[in-house]
Amino acid sequence: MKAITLIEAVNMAMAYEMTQDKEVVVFGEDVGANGGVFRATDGLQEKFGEARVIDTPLAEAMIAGVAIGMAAQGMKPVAEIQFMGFIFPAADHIISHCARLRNRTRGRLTLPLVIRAPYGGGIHAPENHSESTEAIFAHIPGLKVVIPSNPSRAYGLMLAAIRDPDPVIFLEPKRVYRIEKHEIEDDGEDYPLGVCFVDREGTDITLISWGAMMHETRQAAEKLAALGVSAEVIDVATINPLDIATILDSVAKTGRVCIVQEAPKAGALGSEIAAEIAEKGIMNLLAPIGRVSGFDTVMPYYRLEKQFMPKVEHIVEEARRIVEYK
Amino acid sequence: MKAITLIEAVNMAMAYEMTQDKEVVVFGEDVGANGGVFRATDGLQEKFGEARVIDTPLAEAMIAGVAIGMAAQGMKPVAEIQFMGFIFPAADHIISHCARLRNRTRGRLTLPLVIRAPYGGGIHAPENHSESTEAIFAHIPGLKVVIPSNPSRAYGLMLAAIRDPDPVIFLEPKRVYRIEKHEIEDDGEDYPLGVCFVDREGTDITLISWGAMMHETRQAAEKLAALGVSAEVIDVATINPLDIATILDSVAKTGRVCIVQEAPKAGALGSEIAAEIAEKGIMNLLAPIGRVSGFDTVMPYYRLEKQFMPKVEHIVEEARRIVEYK
Amino acid sequence: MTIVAKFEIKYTQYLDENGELLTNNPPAIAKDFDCLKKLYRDMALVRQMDIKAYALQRTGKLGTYAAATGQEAIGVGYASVMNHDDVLVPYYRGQAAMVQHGVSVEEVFLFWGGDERGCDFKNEMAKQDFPIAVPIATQSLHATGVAKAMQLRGEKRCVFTEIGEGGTSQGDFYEALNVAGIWNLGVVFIVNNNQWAISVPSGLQTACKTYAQKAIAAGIDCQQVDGNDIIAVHEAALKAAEKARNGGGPTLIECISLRLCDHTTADDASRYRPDGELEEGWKKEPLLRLRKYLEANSQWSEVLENEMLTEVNQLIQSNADNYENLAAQPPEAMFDYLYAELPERTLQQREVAMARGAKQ
Amino acid sequence: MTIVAKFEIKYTQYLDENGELLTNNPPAIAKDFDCLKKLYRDMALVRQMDIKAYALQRTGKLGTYAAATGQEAIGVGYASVMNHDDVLVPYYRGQAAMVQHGVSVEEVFLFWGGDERGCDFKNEMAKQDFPIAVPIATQSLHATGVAKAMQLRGEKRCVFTEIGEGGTSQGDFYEALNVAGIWNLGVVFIVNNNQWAISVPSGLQTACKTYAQKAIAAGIDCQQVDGNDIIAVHEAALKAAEKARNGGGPTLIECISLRLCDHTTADDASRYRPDGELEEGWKKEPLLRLRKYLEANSQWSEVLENEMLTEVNQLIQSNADNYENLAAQPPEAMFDYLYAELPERTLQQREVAMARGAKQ
Ligand SMILES: Cc1ncc(C[n+]2csc(CCOP(=O)(O)OP(=O)(O)O)c2C)c(N)n1
Ligand SMILES: Cc1ncc(C[n+]2csc(CCOP(=O)(O)OP(=O)(O)O)c2C)c(N)n1
Ligand SMILES: [Mg+2]
Ligand SMILES: [Mg+2]
Repeated sequence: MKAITLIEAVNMAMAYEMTQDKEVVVFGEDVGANGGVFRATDGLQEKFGEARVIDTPLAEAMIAGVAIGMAAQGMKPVAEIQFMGFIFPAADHIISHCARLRNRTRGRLTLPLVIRAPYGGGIHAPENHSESTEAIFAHIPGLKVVIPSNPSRAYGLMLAAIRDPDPVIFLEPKRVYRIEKHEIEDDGEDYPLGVCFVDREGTDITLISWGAMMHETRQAAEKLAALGVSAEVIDVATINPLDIATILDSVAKTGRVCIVQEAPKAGALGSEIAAEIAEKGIMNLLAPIGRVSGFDTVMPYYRLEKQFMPKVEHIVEEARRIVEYK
Repeated sequence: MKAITLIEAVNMAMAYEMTQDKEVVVFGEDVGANGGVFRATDGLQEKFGEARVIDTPLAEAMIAGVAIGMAAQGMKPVAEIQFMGFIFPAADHIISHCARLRNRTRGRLTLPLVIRAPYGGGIHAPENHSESTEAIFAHIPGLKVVIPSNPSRAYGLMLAAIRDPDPVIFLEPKRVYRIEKHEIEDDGEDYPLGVCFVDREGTDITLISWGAMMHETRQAAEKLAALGVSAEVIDVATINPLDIATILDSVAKTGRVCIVQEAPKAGALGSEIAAEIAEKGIMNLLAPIGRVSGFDTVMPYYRLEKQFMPKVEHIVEEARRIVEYK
Repeated sequence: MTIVAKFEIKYTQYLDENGELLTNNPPAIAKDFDCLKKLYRDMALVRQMDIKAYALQRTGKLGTYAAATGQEAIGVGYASVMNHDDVLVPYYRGQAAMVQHGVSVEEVFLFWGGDERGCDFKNEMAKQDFPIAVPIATQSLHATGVAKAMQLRGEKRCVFTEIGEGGTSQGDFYEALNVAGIWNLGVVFIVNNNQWAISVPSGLQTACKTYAQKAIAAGIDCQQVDGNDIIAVHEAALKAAEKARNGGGPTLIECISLRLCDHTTADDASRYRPDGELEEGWKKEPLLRLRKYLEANSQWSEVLENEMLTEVNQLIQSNADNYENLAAQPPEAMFDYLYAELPERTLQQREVAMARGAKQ
Repeated sequence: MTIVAKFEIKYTQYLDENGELLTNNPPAIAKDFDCLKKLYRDMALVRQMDIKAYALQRTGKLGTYAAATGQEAIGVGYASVMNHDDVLVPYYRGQAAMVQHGVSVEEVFLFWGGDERGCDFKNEMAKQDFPIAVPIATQSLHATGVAKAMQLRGEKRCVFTEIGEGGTSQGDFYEALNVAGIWNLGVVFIVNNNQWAISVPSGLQTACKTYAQKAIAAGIDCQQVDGNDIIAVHEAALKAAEKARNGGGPTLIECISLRLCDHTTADDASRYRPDGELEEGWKKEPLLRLRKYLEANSQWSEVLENEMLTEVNQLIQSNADNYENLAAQPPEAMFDYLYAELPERTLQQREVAMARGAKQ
C-alpha cells in the first residue's frame, strides 16, 4: 500500500474497475498513448489495450454522444473531457440526453456512464482551463455530479461513479491533483454517492465546501480552532443530488454557516445550500449565512487568478464575523 | 395605439429598432418568410428585406457564433434560437465567448448582440420545448439575461436589449405570449435593464417572480388580498445581473418572502435570491424563505406538465404559511 | 499541381414515377412481389397513420404531430432491411422506420400525445431502439455510440439512423460521420431530403449539390437515391447494412423526396411553399408509383387495395382506441424514472406531487 | 445509376525540400526576392520568438506556450497576403499570422503570460482581429460572422481563420464551412495540418484522405498545399483572398506541415511520437528550403543570415523586456471590462478585491 495522489487514485479506481468489469471502457482526447494531459489514464492503454482505452477525434459533443450510445447498449463508458472549460460543446448531450434517457423511456434505456473533467483554477493555465462551472450541472435533474476533495474520496467515489446505474459527471479539482497523498488499499471499496462527508466535527460554525476549496476550508478550520472557534467541516462531495439533511443537522447544532466555493457567487451551488437552509433551517440560525466565493466576474488570466480565488484568511475572517454576529 | 400581445410587442420593438438603426439585423431558423414559428419576426423580412432578416441553416452554435462575429464588427445582431431547449449547442459560444470577449480584449472588441429564445412550459409542446433553464445563464458573469413578463415590458426591455452594448440573452415566456394585451405607444422608449419592477406594493409578504410565473404570482396576490394579506409583488425582469437592492428593500418592509419559479428548485435563480436575502437581509426576516417551484425532476411530457408547474393555489398556500409563521 | 483525391456521387433510381422500371437488371426485390406488396401495405399504414394522427390532433386528442407524407418509402424501405437485433436511432419524422422496426402505432400516438410511454417500446425488436431525439442531429452521435458497443463486443449487428436534410447542417451530424469513418463503425446514415426544414428550403441550407457528398468530409461511402422509389431505397440500405454488419464501415444514403405535408400540425406551409410544388410532388409520390408497378405486373387491384386499407385502418383504429383509453400516468410518474433510486429530497417532492394529484 | 457530382482535390508545391523550384512557371512571388527575403525574415522572427518563449517558460517567466516550429510558412505565408483592413481570426498556434498582421511579440508573450492585455492589440492593422479563442474551432464560426458583416456592408475585405487538423473534427468547423458556403462569405479557412493533435496523430482523427475535402461537405472550393513551401501557401492564399474580397466566396486551404516541437511547453511528445519522425521532418522544414532557394539565387548569405538574426533577436529581446517589466494589472482589472457599466453588486465586489489587493 503506497501513498498516492488524487489523480493517481482516479487512475487506480479506473484500472480496478476495468479489471473487474469488461464493460468499462475509457475514452477521450489524448487518453491513450499519452495517458491524458494530466496522466489520469496513464498506463491504462498498455494494460487494457487500444480497444478499451481509446483516443477519440477532437470533438466533445461526439465524446458525450458516443458515451450515450455505448451506455444505452449496457456498456460502462468513462469519458474524459480534457478540461471542464471544454465541456460546453457536450452540454446538449449531457443536459438533453444523459439526464433524460431513463426518464424518457420509462426506464427502458439507462445510461451507466461517467464523464470526467478536471476543473477549477490555480495551476497557471490559459483561459478556459480554470473555471468552476459545476453549478450548471448541479441544476439539472437526472444527473449526478460528484467532486472528490482528496485521494481516498477520489478512489471511492470514482468506483461508485462507474458502478452507478445513472450518468455521473465526475469533476476533478485539478489544483489538488497532487497536493496530498493518502495510503489507499486498492480493494475496490467504493464510497457512497449522494452523501456529504463530515470531515471535522465542531460546535460553533459549519463550514461547507467541496473540491479544491476543501483544502483551504480545512486549513481555515485549523486556524479557527487556534482562535478558539470550533468549526464543523462538511465536504459536499456529491453536489447533485444534494444531501441537504446532513447539512441541516450540522446547522441545527452550530446555528452558523459559512459556505466556501471557488465559483462566482451568483447562482452557484452555495446559493442552493444557503437557500435550503434559509427555507428549512432558518429557525436554528444565529447569524446570516455567509458565502466566501470567487467574484461575479470572468475568471481572469492566470496572472490575476490568485486575486480571484478565496483564500484561507478570507474564510477565517468571514467565519469569525459570523461567529461573532449577535 | 392598439392593444398588443407580448409577442407582438417583441416584434414591434425589433421593427422599431431596425428602422432606427441600420446595424440591426435579425436572423435564425425560420425567421424569414415564415416569420418565426411563433411569429415573433412576422412581417420583418417583407419590411426590411432578406439581407437584414435572414433564414439561417439549422445550427444553433453557428447562429451564436455568427452573431459574435457580426457584433465584433459593430453590427447589432438579434439572433433567434427557436426554443430555449435548443440553445445548448450554442452554450459554448454564449458562455465561453459572448460573456467574455469584452473582458478578454480589455474592451477592444465588444458584443452588442441579443439572443432571443422562447422558454418555459404550458403550451402542450413536445419534449425539449418546455424547460426553464434560465439559471444556467444567470450564473455566467458577463452575460445579461432578461425576461419580460408582459407586453409593455417586452417592448421596453427588447429595445433596451438591442441598444445595450453587451450581450443580452432575452428569454420570452411563451406561455404568456398571447395571454394579455397592453396598449403600447410605438415610440421607442425603452425600459432599464438590471432593475426589478415592483408590480404591486404590499406590507405582509414579498412575492418574487419573473417570466410566465408572474401571471400566477399576480393572481395569487389578488387572492391573498381577498384573504386580507397584503402582498408586494416583484418582477425580477433582469435575472443577471440581479438587482438585489430592490428585493432587500422590500424584504426589509415585509419581513416575509416567497419566491415563485417554474424551473426545478435545486440551484435555480430562486436559490440565489434566497441566498442573498439569507446573507444580507436575514435580520429583517420574520419567517423562513419560501420557494414555490417546479420539481427537481425532468419536465414531463405534456400530458403531465400541469402536475409539474406551480399554480396560483400553491403560491397562495405557501404565502399564507409564511405569513402565519411565528 | 497534382490530383490527390477524387470523388463522385452516384444517384440511383429504379422505378420511375409512372411505375416503370428504368433498367432490365433491377435488384432482386423488384421481382419479389410478395415482398413489394408487403412494403406497399407498410407504406400505406404509415400514410393512414398520419391521416389518423391529423384527425386526432385537429379534434384536440393529440399534440403537435409531424407527418411523413410523401416520405414513406424512405423509412419503410430502409427499416425493412433491418434485422431484429439491429438498432434504430430515429428522428422525429421517423415513424415509418419505427413502425417497421416494431414500434406500435399506439406508441407513436403516445409520444405525440405527450406521454413518455410512447418511448417505452414493448416489441422485442424495438427494445434497444432509441426513442425520438427532439434536439436535431444529436441522434446521429448516439447511433455511433451504439455501433461502437457492437464493434467492441464483436457483434454482427448494425445501426440505422435518420436525419432531415436540414439537420445535416448541425455539427453533431458531421462529428458522427467523422467518428464513424475513423472507427469504421457499422452505422448507416439516412438523410431524408424532403427539401424543407420547416420553412427553410434546401437551397438556403447548404451550398452542396448533394447531401450525400457531406460524407466525403468524413471519408465514408455515400450515395444518393430516389427516396420516392422504395426499390432504390431498399437496395441501397440492404447493401449498406450488410457492409456495416460485416465490418465494412459506415455509409451515408441521401434519399430525395418531398414533404407532401406541413412541417407539423402546428405549421402552415402555405406561408412559404411555392405554388405548384405540391401538385408536382404528388405525381411522384412513392405509393402511387409502386401501386402502378404492381398493377402493371398484375399484382394489385382495387379489391386488394380496399382490403389492405380496411386492414391497416382497423389496426390504426384499434391502436388509436387503446391510446385514447389509456389513462394518464399518475403524477408520481414524473419521478419514478429519474434515477434508479430517487434521492431523499426528490422523494419528498414526489409525495407533494401525489398529494396535489389526489386533490384534483 | 448516374453520376450527379464529381470532385477532385489538388495538391500544390513549388519549392521542394532542397529549395529547388518544381516548375518553370512559378507564381510571381518566386522571382520577387525582396518579398521572399522579407518573408524569410518573418518566418525567422516566429522561430526565434518561439525559442525565446520556451526560454522564458523554462525559467518560470511565462506560462504554457504553444510553439509553431515547423509551421512558420503557413501563418507568415497566408497573413502576408492580408490587407490592413482584412480581419484575422486566429487559433492558439496562430502567432505566425498574428505577428504578420500586426500583433506585437510583447502581446504574444502577454497572452501566454496570463495577461489579457495580450489580446488588446495596439497596432491599427490588428485592431479588429480576434484574440486567440482557446476553445477549439469556435473561431471558425466567429470568422463567418465577421465576413457576414462585411458582406452586409458591401465591403471589399476578407477574413482569414486558421485551425489545426485536429480541430477540424469539431462540429463548429463544419458549421462554419457550411454557412460560409451557402452565404457565399469572404472567408479563407486555413487548416494547419501539422499531423498531430497533442498526442493524437492525424491517422486517428479522420478517415479522410485529405483535410481539404472536408470543404466538399459545404460545397466550397478547397485545395491542399505543401505547408512547408511558403510560395505555395502565399499563392493559394493570395488567390483565395482576392476571390473572397470580390464576392467569390470562401476557400479552404489545407497546408501540410509537421509539428517540429512538443504540443506545448506542458507536453512531452517523446511519450507518443514515433522515432525518426522529427529527424525526417527537420529536413523538410520551411525556413531551410527557402534559404537554400535564396542562396541558390545568390540572394542570401551567412552574413545576411547573421544580420537578420541579430535584428529579429533584438526585436524579440526588447519585446521580452517590455513584457517582463510590465507590472501586473491591478485586481480591479478583473472587473473593469466585464460590462460597459458594472452592476452595483459587482461594484461592491470590486471594492473588496481592491481592498484585498491593497493589503498584500
Ligand atoms: C437542435 C434543434 N434546433 C431546432 C429544432 C426545431 N426544429 C424542429 S424540426 C426543424 C426543421 C428540421 O428540418 P429537417 O432536418 O430537414 O427535417 P424535416 O423536418 O424536414 O424532416 C427545426 C428547426 C430542433 N428540434 N432541434
Ligand atoms: C474545445 C476544446 N477541446 C480541447 C482542447 C484542448 N486542446 C488544446 S490543443 C488540442 C489539440 C489540437 O490539435 P490541432 O487542432 O491539430 O492543432 P495543433 O495543436 O496541432 O496546432 C487540444 C485537444 C481545447 N483547447 N478546446
Ligand atoms: Mg427536411
Ligand atoms: Mg495539429
